[in-house]
Amino acid sequence: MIELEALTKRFGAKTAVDNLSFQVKPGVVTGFLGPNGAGKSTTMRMMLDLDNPTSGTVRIDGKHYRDLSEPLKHIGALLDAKAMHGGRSAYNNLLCLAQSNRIPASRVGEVLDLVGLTAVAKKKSKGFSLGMGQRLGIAAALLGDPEILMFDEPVNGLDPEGILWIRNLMKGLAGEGRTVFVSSHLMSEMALTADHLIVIGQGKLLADMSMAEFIHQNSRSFVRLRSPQQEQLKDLLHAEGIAAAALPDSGALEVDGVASEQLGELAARHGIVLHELSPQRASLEEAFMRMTADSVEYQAHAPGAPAAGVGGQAGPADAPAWGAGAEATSKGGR
Amino acid sequence: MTGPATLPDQPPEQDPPLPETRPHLGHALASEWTKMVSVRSTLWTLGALVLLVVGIGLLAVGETNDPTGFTNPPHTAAAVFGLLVGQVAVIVLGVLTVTSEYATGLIRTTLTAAPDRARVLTAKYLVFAAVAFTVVSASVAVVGIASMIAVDSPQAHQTAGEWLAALTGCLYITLLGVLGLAIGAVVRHSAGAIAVMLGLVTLPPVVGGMLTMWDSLTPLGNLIIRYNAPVAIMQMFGLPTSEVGGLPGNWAQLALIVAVAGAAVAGSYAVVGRRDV
Amino acid sequence: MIEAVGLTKRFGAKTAVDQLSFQVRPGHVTGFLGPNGSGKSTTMRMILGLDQPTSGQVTINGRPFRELGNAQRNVGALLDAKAVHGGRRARTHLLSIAQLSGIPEKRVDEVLAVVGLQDVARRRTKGFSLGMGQRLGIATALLGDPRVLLFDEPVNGLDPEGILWVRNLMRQLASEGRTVFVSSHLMSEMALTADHLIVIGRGRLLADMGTQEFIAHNSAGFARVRAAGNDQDGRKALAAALTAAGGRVLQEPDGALRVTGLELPHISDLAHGVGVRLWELSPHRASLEEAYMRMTQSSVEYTSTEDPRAELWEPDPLALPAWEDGAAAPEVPQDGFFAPPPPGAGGKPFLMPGSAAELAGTAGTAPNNPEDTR
Amino acid sequence: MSFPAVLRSEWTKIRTVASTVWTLAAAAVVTVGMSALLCVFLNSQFENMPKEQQLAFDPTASSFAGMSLGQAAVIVFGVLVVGTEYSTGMIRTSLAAVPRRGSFLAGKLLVATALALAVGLVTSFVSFFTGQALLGEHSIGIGEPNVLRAVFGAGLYMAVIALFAMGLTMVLRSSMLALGILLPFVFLLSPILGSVDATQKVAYFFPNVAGSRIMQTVPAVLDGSEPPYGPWGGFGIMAAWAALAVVAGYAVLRKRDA
Repeated sequence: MIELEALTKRFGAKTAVDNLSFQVKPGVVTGFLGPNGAGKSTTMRMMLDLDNPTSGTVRIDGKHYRDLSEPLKHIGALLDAKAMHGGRSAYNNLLCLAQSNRIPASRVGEVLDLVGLTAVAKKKSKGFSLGMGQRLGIAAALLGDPEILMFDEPVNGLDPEGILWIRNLMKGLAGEGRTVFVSSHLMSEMALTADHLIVIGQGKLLADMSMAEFIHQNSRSFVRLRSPQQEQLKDLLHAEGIAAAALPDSGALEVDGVASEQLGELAARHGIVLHELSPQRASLEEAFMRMTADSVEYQAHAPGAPAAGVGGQAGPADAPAWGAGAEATSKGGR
Repeated sequence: MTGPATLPDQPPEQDPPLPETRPHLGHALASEWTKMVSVRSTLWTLGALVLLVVGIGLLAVGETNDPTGFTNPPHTAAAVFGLLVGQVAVIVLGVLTVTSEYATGLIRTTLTAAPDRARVLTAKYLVFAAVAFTVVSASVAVVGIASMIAVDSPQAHQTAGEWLAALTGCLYITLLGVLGLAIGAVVRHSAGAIAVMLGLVTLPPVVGGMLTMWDSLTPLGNLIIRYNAPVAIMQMFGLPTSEVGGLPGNWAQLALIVAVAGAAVAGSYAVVGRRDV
Repeated sequence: MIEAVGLTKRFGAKTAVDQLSFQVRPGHVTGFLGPNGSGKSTTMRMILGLDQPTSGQVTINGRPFRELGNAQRNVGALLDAKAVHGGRRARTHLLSIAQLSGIPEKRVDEVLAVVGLQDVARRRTKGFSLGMGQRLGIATALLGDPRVLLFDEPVNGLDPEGILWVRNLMRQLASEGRTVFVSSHLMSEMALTADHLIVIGRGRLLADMGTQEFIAHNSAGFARVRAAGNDQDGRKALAAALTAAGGRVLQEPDGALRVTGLELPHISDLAHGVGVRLWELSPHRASLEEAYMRMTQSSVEYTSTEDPRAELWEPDPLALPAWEDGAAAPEVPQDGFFAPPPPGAGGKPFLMPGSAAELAGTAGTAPNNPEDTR
Repeated sequence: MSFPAVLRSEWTKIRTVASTVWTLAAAAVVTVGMSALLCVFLNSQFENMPKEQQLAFDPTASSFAGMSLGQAAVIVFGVLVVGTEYSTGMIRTSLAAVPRRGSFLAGKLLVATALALAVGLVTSFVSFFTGQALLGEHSIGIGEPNVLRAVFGAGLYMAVIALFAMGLTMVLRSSMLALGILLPFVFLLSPILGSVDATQKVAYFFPNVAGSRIMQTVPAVLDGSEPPYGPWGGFGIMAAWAALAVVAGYAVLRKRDA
């Protein structure tokens, strides 16, 4: 359990973190989202007492970080994959951390095995790729078998196999009842991993809710229909007063605000054959974009491309065929 | 969401027309000049050099007001104390000119933009040498002129030949920096290259002194004592080190550093041209 | 156009790139995939003349990189976002690179605006975040307005807004007829961005085909079918009919059926045949991630079978199930169908059979979750 | 937080990087080797030296003469022990593991200084006995007045100069910057200032100049430039510099964001 209370950090005139209060609860993977410059890293560093808060407090299991006698046994963190001495072997890098918190040396071998670095344990970490460095950082976080784990952009540099592995690892850790707090910019990864979300923008809390709730609140859902009797279906929907939008290329219909169950029953009553009846939910990416639209810092000018393509399904008009799904979902934003 | 497309659609080929021709050395020189003036390490190293040469130089000018203190050295001799320390700054700047690119990975961007590696390297040598020589000789000139103004004594003097010798000394120091750049380009590591250069500059007098202990090695020791950087610099600024008579001429000293730096430069072209970055 | 012919690079005894031949064509975004250590970076470096091939050659528009007249006008590359001198300001960094090829200063301000760094142009890059560094790297690549662009992990460190921007930028560049070659480990991004894929493993070419084709070849989609109500009998009858028709049926925790090997219209007809009303009949495309995993499973370097993490992803369908032989996937009828599933559903196939607990765990995040009923 | 655990951890840190071995070995080898060479030289040239130099001859200090060069390696050792924490980013991992800045700093400095002291003492004794053996008839015994103090002092000198380097690096948080200041300071600035009469008095209070007084057994009266302190006074000045650097380093570590 991590508790933040009115945490604030100012760098000169700039307020990086502004009166932030939230709790990270055990048993679920909590995602920590926000645009660049939102104050995510600063917050995480203050959680570990690396940066001094201007005001406010962070408590780890009810204590201040500095009062934890052996902090690695309470909280393990991956902040920066490369935060190890390159001239030291992977094993020794972990050993000196273990010793400072009286963790038995045998645990070092265990975590190295867990992250798949046993074969390179004796190699200097200087020669590690970003992905291997990331695994080493994860091993360091797991060293004290802590109840709380914090990961900052854990999939950075990992290859797809590694991404899959860390995703399942985090879920497994949460499944054991641990507190897992993970920040990432990769919405598709977050959607697969996190159960709960904390979203900040410009240092302020924007949302603290479950993933499903977040997507529900910040995007629209609809049902896609496809039928060999499309004209009849259209007439039927019209007669029922249900608005349906036809998709230009695919011959599918999109219906807003009516549950798929109702539509299924309706079609069955009128003997219309459906070849598709799929409830669609917009992606986390789209939901996130809508929520944080105002707090983005380094806005780029898209060279010409219309601001489209949010969400998993759509592409700009010139996109290849595979992207020409449901544009209608994606003209989000402004 | 991306913002409104405030820029017109790419490509901006219409305006301004980007050059299609093969870039030449002049472009690389402009680029290296920008690189050199846009980092603070240049300011620090050259600032330290100026401060040391002018600061210690003026201090020495003040102290030598009594003309009997020295057996009539030229005015520019006052700069030599600062230069003996300041040469390190020149060497460090020379090394950093190239190793900072390797340390940050910028070298890959540079060589991707300009695959002709010799062109880039040549530009580095030219820009560094011009900057270093200008700053070193300007600092020396300041000390020399200050001394001419301050030291009012019939024995104080500065002939054209002595000005030329001082200028040769400045060139000598610049070439030490060029040597540092060449070594930096070969070893690609700032600390390593600086260590090698410091060794080259500081060890010969010590090693030479030791070699003279054994009779059979005394000639070699004496040779090393006569041909090394600190001795050469002192000599060119008119402060011959009296211990080992029979000093070589300034031109011999210069020829030696030109040969050594030239070999290192040639080596750097060969290595950088072929090596995987 | 980038063309590699028999490209090989050995480091001592280790062959990093082995007889690689491929073409990257203009007008497309070509994705470059492979596990860590498969030789992707080495290949990119050889394309850019930074590493010398041991044998073979790679040309850009017909000429080796180092013989191009004006390199920046032909090729722009982003290799490493942090490859800038931290003590230099963003604008002077770009300027120094631009001057190498005589590119006018005005262009520097243009590209800074394109990547959205105009406000920090005069800040030293030491204080830049990885995302800002990435934007600066992209600006460097765009300086010469080149016809060929190479990006190595361009979205690393970018925030969602930046990721979206890069995605659109690359498509835009390709639609202008440029050659865009992108390497990335993020399958969900690649599925959204690349229309052609080159996959390598252990230095060898594994695949060179369209993204759509790649997914079709290496994975299977499925359909999710939910009978009206929670009518047990109807579901059983439907499952029986589907199995009889040659489909493979798995039950999901919320009572829906996961059907592979049958087309949607066929499922619809079968349901009609047994008199079951449907509340959901939705196509699910397998993700690029899954397709990629299948293809590269033998060429991953840092994985070990005795490794406990293997257990963590054992349940995924890497071991080809029997029904795969029928290759139902390519026959999927709808064209809109190729749109990769929204990220919420993207990895779902992974959690397929085996572990019901995991399925329950993710059901809440899937787009078609039971909450829709309520 | 148990302090022995921190010490153990710091000991592992220090013994598992190659630079520790290299720098300390270089310090020992350079000191012993250079001193030995100098002693051989002095022994053979003694008769040719001017009378006043013969009178002022300090056989003890001569057998440590190599330390003037060997201390460079000790300084590099001290700088790297602290500096690599910052350059690699390890400092964040370390402070997350040992959040109390005082424990962290004390553990690191204690281990590194103790190691430098051990190496320094071994070096000074080996250097002394080697040097005396080579000095032949001009040698001095360890039982003579002040000699044992000088030999111990040489070891202490190495430990304290390392401590000074560590403290300074803690303040600057960069190896490059620390080396850039320390090496020119010790090897260029202090000898140059020391050789000019006007500035010599300033140079007397530099840590390396003041500290090296403890290695001498013969006062340098003859050239008329006796520093205004005794051997222990000089050592005290050096220790005060080191203490100042460490306190400043601690203040920086406490106050600044890691």
